[in-house]
Amino acid sequence: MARMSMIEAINSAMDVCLARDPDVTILGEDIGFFGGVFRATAGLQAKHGKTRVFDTPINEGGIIGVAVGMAAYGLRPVPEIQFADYIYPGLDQLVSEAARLRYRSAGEFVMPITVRSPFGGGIFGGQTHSQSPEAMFTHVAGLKTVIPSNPYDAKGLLISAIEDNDPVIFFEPKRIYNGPFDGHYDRPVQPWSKVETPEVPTGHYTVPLGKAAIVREGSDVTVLAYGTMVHVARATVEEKGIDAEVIDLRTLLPLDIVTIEASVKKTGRCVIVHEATRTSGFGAELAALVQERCFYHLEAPVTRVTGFDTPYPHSLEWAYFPGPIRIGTALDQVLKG
Amino acid sequence: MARMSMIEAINSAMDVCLARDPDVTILGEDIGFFGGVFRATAGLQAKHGKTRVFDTPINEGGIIGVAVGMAAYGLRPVPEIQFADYIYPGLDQLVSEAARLRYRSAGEFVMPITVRSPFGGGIFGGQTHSQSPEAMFTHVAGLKTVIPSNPYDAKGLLISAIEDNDPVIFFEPKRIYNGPFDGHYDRPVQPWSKVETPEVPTGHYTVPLGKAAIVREGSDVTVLAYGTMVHVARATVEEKGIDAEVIDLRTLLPLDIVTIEASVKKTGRCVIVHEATRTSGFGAELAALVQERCFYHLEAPVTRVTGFDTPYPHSLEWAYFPGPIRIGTALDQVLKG
Amino acid sequence: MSESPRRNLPPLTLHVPEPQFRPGDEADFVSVEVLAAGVTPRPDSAADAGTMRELAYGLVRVLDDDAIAVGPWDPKLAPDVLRRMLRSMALTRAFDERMFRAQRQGKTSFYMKSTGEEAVAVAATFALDRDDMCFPSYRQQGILIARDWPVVDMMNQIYSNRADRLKGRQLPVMYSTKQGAFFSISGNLATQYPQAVGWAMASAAKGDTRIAATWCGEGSTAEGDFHSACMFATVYRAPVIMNVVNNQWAISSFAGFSGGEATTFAARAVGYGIAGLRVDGNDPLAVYAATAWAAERARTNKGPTLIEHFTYRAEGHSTSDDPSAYRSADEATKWPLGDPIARLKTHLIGLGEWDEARHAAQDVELAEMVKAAQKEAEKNGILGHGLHQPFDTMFEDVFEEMPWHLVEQRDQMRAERAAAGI
Amino acid sequence: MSESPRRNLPPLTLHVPEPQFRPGDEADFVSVEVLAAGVTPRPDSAADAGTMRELAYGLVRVLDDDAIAVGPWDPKLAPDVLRRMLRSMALTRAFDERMFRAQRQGKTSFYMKSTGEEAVAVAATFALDRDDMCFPSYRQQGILIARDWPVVDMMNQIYSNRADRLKGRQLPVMYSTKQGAFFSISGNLATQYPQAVGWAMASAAKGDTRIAATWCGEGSTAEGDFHSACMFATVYRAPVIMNVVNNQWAISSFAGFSGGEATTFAARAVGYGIAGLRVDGNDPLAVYAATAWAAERARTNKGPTLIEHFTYRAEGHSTSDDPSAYRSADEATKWPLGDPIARLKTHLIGLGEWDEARHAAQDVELAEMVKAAQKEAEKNGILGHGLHQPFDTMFEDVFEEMPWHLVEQRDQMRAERAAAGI
Ligand SMILES: Cc1ncc(C[n+]2csc(CCOP(=O)(O)OP(=O)(O)O)c2C)c(N)n1
Ligand SMILES: Cc1ncc(C[n+]2csc(CCOP(=O)(O)OP(=O)(O)O)c2C)c(N)n1
Ligand SMILES: [Mg+2]
Ligand SMILES: [Mg+2]
Repeated sequence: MARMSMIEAINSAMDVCLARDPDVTILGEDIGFFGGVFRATAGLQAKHGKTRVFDTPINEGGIIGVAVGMAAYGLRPVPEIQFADYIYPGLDQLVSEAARLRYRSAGEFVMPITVRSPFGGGIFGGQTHSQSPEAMFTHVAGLKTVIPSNPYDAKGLLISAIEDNDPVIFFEPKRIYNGPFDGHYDRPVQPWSKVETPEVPTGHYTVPLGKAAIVREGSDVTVLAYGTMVHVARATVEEKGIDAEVIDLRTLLPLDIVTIEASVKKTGRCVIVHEATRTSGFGAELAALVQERCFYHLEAPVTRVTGFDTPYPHSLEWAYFPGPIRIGTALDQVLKG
Repeated sequence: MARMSMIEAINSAMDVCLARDPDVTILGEDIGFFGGVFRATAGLQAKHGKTRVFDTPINEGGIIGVAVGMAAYGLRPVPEIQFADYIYPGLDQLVSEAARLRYRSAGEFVMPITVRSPFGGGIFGGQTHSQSPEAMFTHVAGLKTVIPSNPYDAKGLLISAIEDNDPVIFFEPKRIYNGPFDGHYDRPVQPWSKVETPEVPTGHYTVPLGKAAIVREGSDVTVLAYGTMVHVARATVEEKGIDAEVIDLRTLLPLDIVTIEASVKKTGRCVIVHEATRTSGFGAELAALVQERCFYHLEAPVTRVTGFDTPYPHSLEWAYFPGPIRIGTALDQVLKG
Repeated sequence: MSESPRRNLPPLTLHVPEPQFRPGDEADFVSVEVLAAGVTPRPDSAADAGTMRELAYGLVRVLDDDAIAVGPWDPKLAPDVLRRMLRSMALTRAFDERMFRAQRQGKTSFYMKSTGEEAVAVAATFALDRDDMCFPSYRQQGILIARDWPVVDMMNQIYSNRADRLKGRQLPVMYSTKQGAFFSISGNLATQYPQAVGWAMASAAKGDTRIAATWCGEGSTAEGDFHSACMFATVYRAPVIMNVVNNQWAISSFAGFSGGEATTFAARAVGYGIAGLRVDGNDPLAVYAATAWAAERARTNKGPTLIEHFTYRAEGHSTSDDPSAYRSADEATKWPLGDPIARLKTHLIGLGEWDEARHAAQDVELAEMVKAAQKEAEKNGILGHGLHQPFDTMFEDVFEEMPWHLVEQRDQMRAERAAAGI
Repeated sequence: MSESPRRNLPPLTLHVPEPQFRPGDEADFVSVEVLAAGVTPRPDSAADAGTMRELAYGLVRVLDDDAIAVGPWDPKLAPDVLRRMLRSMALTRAFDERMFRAQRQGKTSFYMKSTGEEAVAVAATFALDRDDMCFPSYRQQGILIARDWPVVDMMNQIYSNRADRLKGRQLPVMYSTKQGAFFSISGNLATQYPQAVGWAMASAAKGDTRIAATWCGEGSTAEGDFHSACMFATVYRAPVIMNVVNNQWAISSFAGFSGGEATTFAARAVGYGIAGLRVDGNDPLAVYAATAWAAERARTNKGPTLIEHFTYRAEGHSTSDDPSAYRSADEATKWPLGDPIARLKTHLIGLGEWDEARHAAQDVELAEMVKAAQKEAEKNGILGHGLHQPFDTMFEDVFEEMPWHLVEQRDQMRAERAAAGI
């Protein structure tokens, strides 16, 4: 057991998988000798060798494309896309190939690929180091989408993802790599080592895909969030003294509908929070599902607090970010409704 | 005025735009001499010349990428992507470039690009000639998404799209290129010339973007649909004798929320129909919006009838397709609710 | 920067390629430079790619105009091997004929012939080992046939019937068989290229001895995936053979739209420092020899080879296509490199190892065999006539385990069908 | 196929490139073959690309080891032009120094220097016309400086302040100015490449005389967009200059990961039948001459040119990078092609057109000028300190007209901020 930052936990997950399974192979831009621009793969090449952990050409389509071929051979590739903003050139290989091959081949070619990629804003990264494109992936049949919110989950979910026999996109909320974030950008940041979170086992363990976590029980309203927004939402309800149940989805697809449904049926109210732009974001699917399944329990419309429908603006980042004020306003409104 | 098929109407729209504006330029795979695999550009190269209507290399990223450069120069490019299934390699140039350049350059570089692409199923096209990826595009800030359902609208909307100063993705429901389709795949198909639809002016006219059409008034339930599904939905309610209001969205983004809201507030019930896979499809956004804005008028959950969350299956196409049985069942349920 | 006023230059012009012949034109390929058989040198397969750039501008040919094998690339195959190769090519053609007709008869939705290009798949497969992994495009049915894959199984796929191993999910001709070392064909062009490279990288990383081979059309080389494949192949010296089937046409677009006016497709290899060969794709011995050379190179850790097969698409792109709308009707017959089956047949006859009668008899035998297979396959159903896979199969294999939302959707479908009495 | 059992071959191995030097190593570039100045021939700019493939393996150099201009590529520029070029390069370096420091002082989020590569942008810009359209990457700030674009304006962008023409929307250094014929820089590598080709195609289609030029790093040539650009450029003979800035590193990855072990980057041109030049990127005269040659080619409808600029990234990738973690600390000083500013300075001194005192005075003057500009820019605010664009601007320019959902979101933001009293 150790106190790990999220980046250390992610590193440890890959280390464990590399050690346990000779087919696990890590590849991506700058991930080898250097250990990744966020240090997620630091030390792995030195420990596991250059043919298992290696740098690639700057070609996201190629990274996913060769991973598909490697998976067809029998490897279990873990490609990194340096920023989620750069995943689009690799989308075709992910959407049209990796996600479909089990179906296309009626089970003969399986694709145990885990694509890792840092996503989300809050780091003054401008338009192309801040995006949250997760909704697009949840629309793709055959792909799982996983987003952790703390070191323990990050490691356990990443090991599950790597061990899963289907392609998983694993988005890492880079804003909280080194410490959680309550949404108050003007306050000093706490590193993970200083906050109360479960210690991270140094060895192998898993957190199952498809299971949400209730991070705070409550009875007046259900808040659905994932990644960074779990912390912002939780801090907001606590600061406002709202008796909210905060659910960390952890896996977007397959979604833990049982936990969501039970909670909303209990509270009668639901607020969804994500950083991604609003229209056709994953909040839309959540809102659609909740009203489909909890219609007769709802006391107020399911409400979304999201990034605005604009590109990510560099200097106005904190006005764009769905922070405590915006979440708080939505909660007040839903509780009134 | 003439009776035109949808493909003829689309052809005519481009012809009109080429003639009126010397900056309009058509490019795409097989669209020049041959006139396109669906004949949408037939005759245009011969009439307007090879530098305004030309074939391209088979590279969808390049097609959109050079269109962005052409737009930066001052042209008004109308690229064709041969099938919507093949648009993914061009997504980065569309999402990260075309859709963002007005914002990035604070209005200096504008992108009057209209990407045309046949989409949807019902033609035994298998996995890669049947997809409906429209939801992904509606998630992209800066992009408009347009889908016509009949020859008159197709021409008028396409002219509007080409004349619009922002990038538009124009998905053409290929199933109804040559005639409408009521969902009964086992009945003979009527060509457009044989059905009662508005005649198509041979010259210039527009159908505005962002305005839905109420194709059938009714008071018991609102049905939201677009493309092929407008016809299937309408036929279904008529066969079942349901007093449904059927709305053809025509533009998905920007959405005509006024028409939708008014209708649902009137009927108190809403069914959404699309061919695309369900999870995170555009139906999710519609459901989220409708319950957000009409919550206190709703008598039943907003219900979605969609393609299943699987790749498009070749031989089981008609079980997959959201046809009359599936739409009818949903309507019955919502009317009971 | 130059501050001179805009110099008095002619206006720029946009060059838009135009093929030599259009419908109504009489095709005449005098402008196609055809190097003589035997003149293109054969370097050692271990040589450095940088020392053999000229090969990208040559043309590896073994069979001369009289179908006699000449020059350094002659693979000197035993007559028995040649006869098997001939048979596989002829079977491929017979199969194509039959399935094309089946589509026309409404028994399936789609078909694609490989007529005129049989050598590119068949002869290459003969030069590979049975377990070397193939990542083909949709026009290399010859690989399966050369590997003696049952044609009934292929037909079941084409009919999407209840015996289709792919459960009717794929468009006809999009075969897949792990056992046949034949990767699932994609509808998205060129996606198989980086996949083949990735497979080869994996094989290398594991210290295996199997190599990968992939095929795409000259039109598909324009896709970004082609570049990805070349990049990864050169960087990691992947043991892979990248075949470019330059059959002059990509649906209605001639090779000029994929860069064919400016240089050869084999020259792409030069750009990446990869070994590149340009081969007479209608010469089965040349295809065999080039593939064997590239395979040797790959197996000895000398890295990838790109092979341009210079050939001609003798028929329409697919059953959905009508080539008479965009090209001269007599191009196929005027094609200067002849027909691969005819050339190998003549060669074998020249060797005294074959004759017209045996050839005619074989054609009849193969036609009968295909017909019998078709009958067999049709017992399992044809497309759209009920004998498809059970409806529930639609929801299988999306994931290893079916998640709740697919279970719900399946159950909903069952209930709705039951309620509707269908 | 061969039915022999797997032959007794050695196991395959995966080659993973490794740079020559790592932290702690003493760099020594003896293995970098540096052709002498003046030896690489200069073909007529109208010559066919196929006749000059060897240029991709040469090295266009004008300044010899004593900084004397020699050989056929000497552009014979007037001393005044050389001095202006020198000044632009020195200003670029002074600007970089100052802005790097501003980032370190917390005045902005990010900065990227071009130290050691100033010639690649500046000298090329001098060889273009003022209205030729540039599609740069993030490391060609020298283009704007060579075009005398106000550095205050560039700084306003870097500070995302209220005078930033881009309304604070873009990451620092992602400049854009239509008036400066400088396209909006993208964070997504290589996207500008096909865009430049498209612009050039449009110019050609319109019978214009303006050409396009684009730049990307050697690492970025791996992207699919690079291939798209080359494909469209060769097919339509687009009047475009495609510059590959081979500065040896792509963040922590050496050029071997973009194919640099197997061949040159100029060789990519050969693959497409495009004219390709390999140029000493630290020789401003060579960069000028190559660009002028390519521009002439483009303007006379001879099509595209790809130029590899062989140079070295003397500093970190960006302010977020620490190169001491992955490369030898003394690579930059050991780089065999020297420093472009020093070389041009020595050349001018050799011509008797410059001296050390004037150079020192110019350095002081430029530093002062940059400092003054910085002061001016900071009056408009620095990042994160309040003097940003009005919040409402966030919703502008998504579309030409603001649709209802953005109006609603803007109004909601206004109301929420008002209610919160901020
Ligand atoms: C990504 C993608 N874009 C477009 C298509 C449509 N398409 C199918 S085949 C084809 C032509 C391919 O030509 P070529 O690569 O030369 O292969 P050939 O058919 O000649 O064997 C096109 C454009 C596709 N299948 N995938
Ligand atoms: C599509 C994409 N992938 C990855 C990145 C991350 N990234 C930014 S710069 C860079 C290295 C680029 O190296 P090179 O092209 O050689 O240019 P240089 O920095 O040396 O000028 C990388 C990988 C990106 N910006 N865009
Ligand atoms: Mg072809
Ligand atoms: Mg570089």
